[in-house]
Amino acid sequence: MTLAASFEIEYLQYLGPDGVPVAEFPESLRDAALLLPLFKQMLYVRTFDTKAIALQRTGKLGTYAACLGHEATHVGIGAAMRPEDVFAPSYREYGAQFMRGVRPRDVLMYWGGDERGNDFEGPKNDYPWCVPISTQCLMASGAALAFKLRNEPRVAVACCGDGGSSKTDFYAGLNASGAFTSPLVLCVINNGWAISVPRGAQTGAKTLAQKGLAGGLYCLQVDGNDLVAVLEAMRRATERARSGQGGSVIEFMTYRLHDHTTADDARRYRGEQEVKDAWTREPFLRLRKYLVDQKLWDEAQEKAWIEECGKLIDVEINAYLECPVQPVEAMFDYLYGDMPEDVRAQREYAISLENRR
Amino acid sequence: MTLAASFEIEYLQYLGPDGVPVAEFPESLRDAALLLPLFKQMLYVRTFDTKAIALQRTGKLGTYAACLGHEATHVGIGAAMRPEDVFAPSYREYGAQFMRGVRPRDVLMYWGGDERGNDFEGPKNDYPWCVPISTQCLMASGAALAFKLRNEPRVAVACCGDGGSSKTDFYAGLNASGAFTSPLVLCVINNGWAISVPRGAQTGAKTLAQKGLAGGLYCLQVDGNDLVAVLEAMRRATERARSGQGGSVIEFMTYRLHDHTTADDARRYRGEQEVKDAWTREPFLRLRKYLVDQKLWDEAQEKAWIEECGKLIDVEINAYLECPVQPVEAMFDYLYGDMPEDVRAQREYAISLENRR
Amino acid sequence: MNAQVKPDSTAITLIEAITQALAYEMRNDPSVLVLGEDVGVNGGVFRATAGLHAQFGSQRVIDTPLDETTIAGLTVGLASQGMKPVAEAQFDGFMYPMVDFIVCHAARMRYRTRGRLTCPMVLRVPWGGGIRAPEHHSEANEAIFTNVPGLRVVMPSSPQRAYGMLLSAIRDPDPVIFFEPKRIYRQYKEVVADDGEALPLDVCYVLRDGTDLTLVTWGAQVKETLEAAEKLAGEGINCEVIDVATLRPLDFATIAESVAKTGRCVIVHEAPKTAGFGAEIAARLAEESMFDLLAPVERVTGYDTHIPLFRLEMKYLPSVDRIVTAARRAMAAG
Amino acid sequence: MNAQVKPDSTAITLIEAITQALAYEMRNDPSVLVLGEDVGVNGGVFRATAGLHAQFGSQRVIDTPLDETTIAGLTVGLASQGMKPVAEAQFDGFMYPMVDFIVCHAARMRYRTRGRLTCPMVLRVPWGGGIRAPEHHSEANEAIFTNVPGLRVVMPSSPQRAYGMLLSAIRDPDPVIFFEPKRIYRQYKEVVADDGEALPLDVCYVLRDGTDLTLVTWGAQVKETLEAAEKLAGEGINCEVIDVATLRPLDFATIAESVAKTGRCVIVHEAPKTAGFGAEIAARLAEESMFDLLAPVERVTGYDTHIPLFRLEMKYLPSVDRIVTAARRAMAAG
Ligand SMILES: Cc1ncc(C[n+]2csc(CCOP(=O)(O)OP(=O)(O)O)c2C)c(N)n1
Ligand SMILES: Cc1ncc(C[n+]2csc(CCOP(=O)(O)OP(=O)(O)O)c2C)c(N)n1
Ligand SMILES: [Mg+2]
Ligand SMILES: [Mg+2]
Repeated sequence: MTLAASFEIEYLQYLGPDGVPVAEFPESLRDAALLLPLFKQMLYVRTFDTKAIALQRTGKLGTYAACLGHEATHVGIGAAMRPEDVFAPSYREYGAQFMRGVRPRDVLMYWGGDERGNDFEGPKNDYPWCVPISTQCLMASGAALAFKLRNEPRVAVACCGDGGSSKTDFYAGLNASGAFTSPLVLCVINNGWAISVPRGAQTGAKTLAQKGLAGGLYCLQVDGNDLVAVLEAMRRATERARSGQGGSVIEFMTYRLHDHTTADDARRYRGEQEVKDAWTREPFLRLRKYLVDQKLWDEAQEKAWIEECGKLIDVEINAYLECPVQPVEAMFDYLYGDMPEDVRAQREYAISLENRR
Repeated sequence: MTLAASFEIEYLQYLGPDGVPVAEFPESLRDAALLLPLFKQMLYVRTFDTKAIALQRTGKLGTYAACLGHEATHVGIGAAMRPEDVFAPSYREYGAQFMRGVRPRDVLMYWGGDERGNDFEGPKNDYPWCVPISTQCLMASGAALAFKLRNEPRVAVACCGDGGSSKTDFYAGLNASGAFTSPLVLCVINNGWAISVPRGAQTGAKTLAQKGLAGGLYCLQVDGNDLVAVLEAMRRATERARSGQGGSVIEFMTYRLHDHTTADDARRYRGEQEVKDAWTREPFLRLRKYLVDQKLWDEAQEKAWIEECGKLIDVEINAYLECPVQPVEAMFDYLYGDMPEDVRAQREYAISLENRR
Repeated sequence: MNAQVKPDSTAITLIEAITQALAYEMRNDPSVLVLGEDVGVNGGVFRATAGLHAQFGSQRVIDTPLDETTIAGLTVGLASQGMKPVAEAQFDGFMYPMVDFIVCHAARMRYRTRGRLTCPMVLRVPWGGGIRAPEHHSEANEAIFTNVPGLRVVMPSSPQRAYGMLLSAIRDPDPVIFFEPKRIYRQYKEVVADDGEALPLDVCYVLRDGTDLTLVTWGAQVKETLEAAEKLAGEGINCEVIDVATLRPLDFATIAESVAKTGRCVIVHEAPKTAGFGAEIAARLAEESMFDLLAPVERVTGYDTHIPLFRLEMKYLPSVDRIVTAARRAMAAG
Repeated sequence: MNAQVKPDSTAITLIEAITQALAYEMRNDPSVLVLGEDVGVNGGVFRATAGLHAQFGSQRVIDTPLDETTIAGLTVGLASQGMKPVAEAQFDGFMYPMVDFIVCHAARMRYRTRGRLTCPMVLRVPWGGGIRAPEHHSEANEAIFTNVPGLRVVMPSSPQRAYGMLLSAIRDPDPVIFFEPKRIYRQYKEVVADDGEALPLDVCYVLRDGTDLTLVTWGAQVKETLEAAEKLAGEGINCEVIDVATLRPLDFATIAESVAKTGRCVIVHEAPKTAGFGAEIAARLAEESMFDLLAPVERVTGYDTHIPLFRLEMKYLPSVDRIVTAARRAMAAG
């Protein structure tokens, strides 16, 4: 039998669900203290998530997409990026975004129905949240092409879900990266579900990582609940990208512990047992166990940090709640760089209606 | 190293460019006499192609997409299909279509600017020529889903080019086939060029066959100038499909010996040497050599057959040339099953303009 | 309109009427199937397909991979091979990737093959704003399809019309884009007999008779328009209210007849003004009813900008107040 | 219009003016790049990018993989990260897969981020019928984009306007859909100074002064419309001819001013009639010029069906004869 091609896709896991290493940690992560700030960040994100859900439940926020269970993947992605890189999120990777300077109040503004949430003060070139699934993957491929054309050592990182890996834009993004050898890292965050559709219904592919083969990209599958594996995968992919070796597709195996969004009721379509099982593999507890074993963390520290997180986030929540609604003209003012006459006239009219009240 | 997945993609070749077998023929093709009618069909197609180009050059046909060099792939695909299967061509697979009952006059009508070319008398459920690249692949995936849902042992076969394998619809088609385990065979006819863009610029993937891995399909790469390899690949793929094992992506390695279409001038973008080299690997000569060696073919037979082909095709050309233009109302009559009033009024108006002249 | 009320009928909402029509036609025609994202076990994010999966199984109620191109392409493939697929675009803002298949294949299958192959499909689209949803969940993008020959574009605005028009859409031999005004999915209930009676796909509905002014609208804006008519009646202005219901093909005769009587017309729609479908209606008036018009035509529409996120969206949508003002202006003119 | 004619200028065609503008702006702005299918070594299937690859290399003149979604998405990505991409859709009929990125991202980047990111891109589209081309090579689909806020939609119809408007399109801070009427790519030559002078993207051009009737058109139909005006002049009917040139934003003032003078208007376009952009112009007349109109507005357009394959296509396109007939009818009315 003559072979036209053959491929192997590696699976990375270092820290098992029980918090015990299953393989020697990668060299760059042998110092467990390096993990501590990221662990704390995971806790910060989880605190934020809980509070955001509560805000929605009390009518102070619109539909909100929780990130419960995804913290290791999100924080690991954020940690691996440099400020000058560009991040193209889908809509729930707050952990990555916070590390890049997006503020909780931005998240709340966005889900609170205010476009100013997308006007990040932090990462000026990062993309806004992206509702049309996986279009951010292709946009990021364009960004990566820009970096390549300008010879800039920057990386474009995009996230999408298991559902998103079915989207044609995902394919277009990775294929273009392969065609141009551009610095793109596509992170497929496989949390098992796309709203009510299980991973198995999306594709016949055994892994989502292998979708990268369609464009000749570097492919990896990792335990997305294992921060160490996430960091190592991202290190490999970003280094490849930055050094001109081209793009990657990484599949992060995790689980969506919450409903799809606050508008969803997952009990309609998935069993309780599956969720219970997933809780035994979630990213936070295993890392805590490991850090406690390493004497880097204890209950007192945790209590203090949770309290501090609460305070930090409450400041953000207040900033959000106190922010007045944009004036009516805001719906015209950011449409064009040079406002056409017709739009200007409608703007005046809309303002005149306001004054009438 | 833990593996998430590994893949091997087979390459099929039986009859080398010099007409000498390079591997034992597959069992079903050991009787060389079986190849004879297909060889004759290849010659018929080539005769048609030459005449069609001549028609275009003399102003009797619009833009025409030649199939020179693709005959083994096209005829092999047609031979592997059953009448009840559905074929979704791109725009140059005449060899496959003739075997399914499409007539040369249909081809000429279509490229001659007349929609009636798509109204095949032969294969009633086959798709018409498809100009928007690779959309036929996804449409065929829908057809395959229909067969699957109705439990019919039918196969949907679609063709696209190397360029077409970059198209998002191609990915959508194969992914859906994988998701539904539907009876789809996607034939990627890699002729090295997409108009002026070489295969290497389309993707970073080493093979186009491997794109099927993105949907978990069965993948094969074959020498598309070797009729035996084409037949074997199609046998495997259609049998899998018909028996409920799902879809395939087959990459046929061939070469576009002509310009992209008669509207193109390939000298602008590709070297003569490459074309010369390709002529040494083309499908017709090698099979002739083999059949002559097998004492199944000789010059006299060839001369007679070419003459007969010429006559058969001239009948078709005349039928095309003599077919009067459709009346003006034809542009309204096939738009809706139930013609809306507005359209009917415009139809009457258009007819009235005719009568005025 | 004239659905016969059977004794066992109970009042249902617009979205329930959709479900009822789907179930009816699936029971009666085995080639009808439903496909889309989350339409299966979950019953659709708006519950339009609730219960269908349990009733008809996964061969007839199909969750697709998450890709609108895929949904559109599979639908055309299914429709051209003997099925009658009813596809769902989860929200208006996600249907753009479907444009290629709709324009290039659905709308042309019959034309291109001289009737050899056809494409009897329905694309259901929860449409429009005003439900405080995230981005791309609130768009009024019907104009994209109204210039495309070979399509029918419809938008019911009552439970009865939703039921009857969905039945005809499924039975129609050609592709139908079926917009559902999601803001009024659950606005009110109406008795809708489950009798399989279809309603025509080429008529406008006169919802209120009047003599002074014609208000023309469709979709969720029927609500505000009727309210405006009520308010104007209080001022002695008698409005005729027309629900266009089917945009393509347009039943202009009904509108022209009304304007011949009233001499004044205000068109109300949610989509941005410029080149919205209201332009076509105004254009027809300028062509065919010019000598009937006593006052300039008015359009009360969404502004020529994107519908804002929800904090501002109600300021974007045409309000009763804006309709009333335009109507008064039309009455004052000429 | 007022491009200064330099002594070294030679007369060039519309397509050559496109190439000249691209080369000018690429020389002067290193962030400008060109991408699409076959735009590189091959110089584009219409030769619009001929010579650019040799001049500027593969980093600035980029052959993309064969996928319009890819082209649109990469273009938005490039534009939002500091480049000024000029993308080509090879033919009008292949731009539908680009709709999603154009509507959801290009047209919203600035709006969505409150100006933090922008999308200064141009999409060049060889547009329209009449060149005896295969299917999907002859479509007039501008209406799809004219209802989309955040876009500019332009269509030059002379070499000078092509040059000046393409320069402004590239320099514009927002996305511009740049339709090129391919039927008149090589219709005639005009002296076009290569001086980098841009033309505004918000004005209509009066191509011929007249007092009796206003003919409004754009794209390749400018040819037939001017011919019709000539013919009508022979009958003593003095037509003003307006090339809309920029559809969005529409310079309605110029049209209104003309109609205020003539009292009669015939709109001519290639696209199907129903909900074509002509409807918007007629609607504006019905709203703002009603009391100026002496006769009903007329639209002479493509029929409400797909443009046929080339044996019949000239019967589809508006002819001089059809324009003249409509003009005579407008003169007779009222
Ligand atoms: C183009 C498009 N289609 C549909 C939707 C509606 N939608 C929002 S999220 C979602 C599921 C996404 O699943 P996945 O990609 O797995 O990401 P997850 O939410 O699980 O993180 C769907 C269908 C959308 N936002 N965009
Ligand atoms: C959507 C779309 N984009 C562009 C084109 C123009 N076009 C026609 S054929 C072609 C190249 C196709 O190359 P390939 O897929 O390799 O097939 P081949 O012609 O080589 O058989 C292009 C770009 C088209 N027909 N459809
Ligand atoms: Mg998911
Ligand atoms: Mg090719």
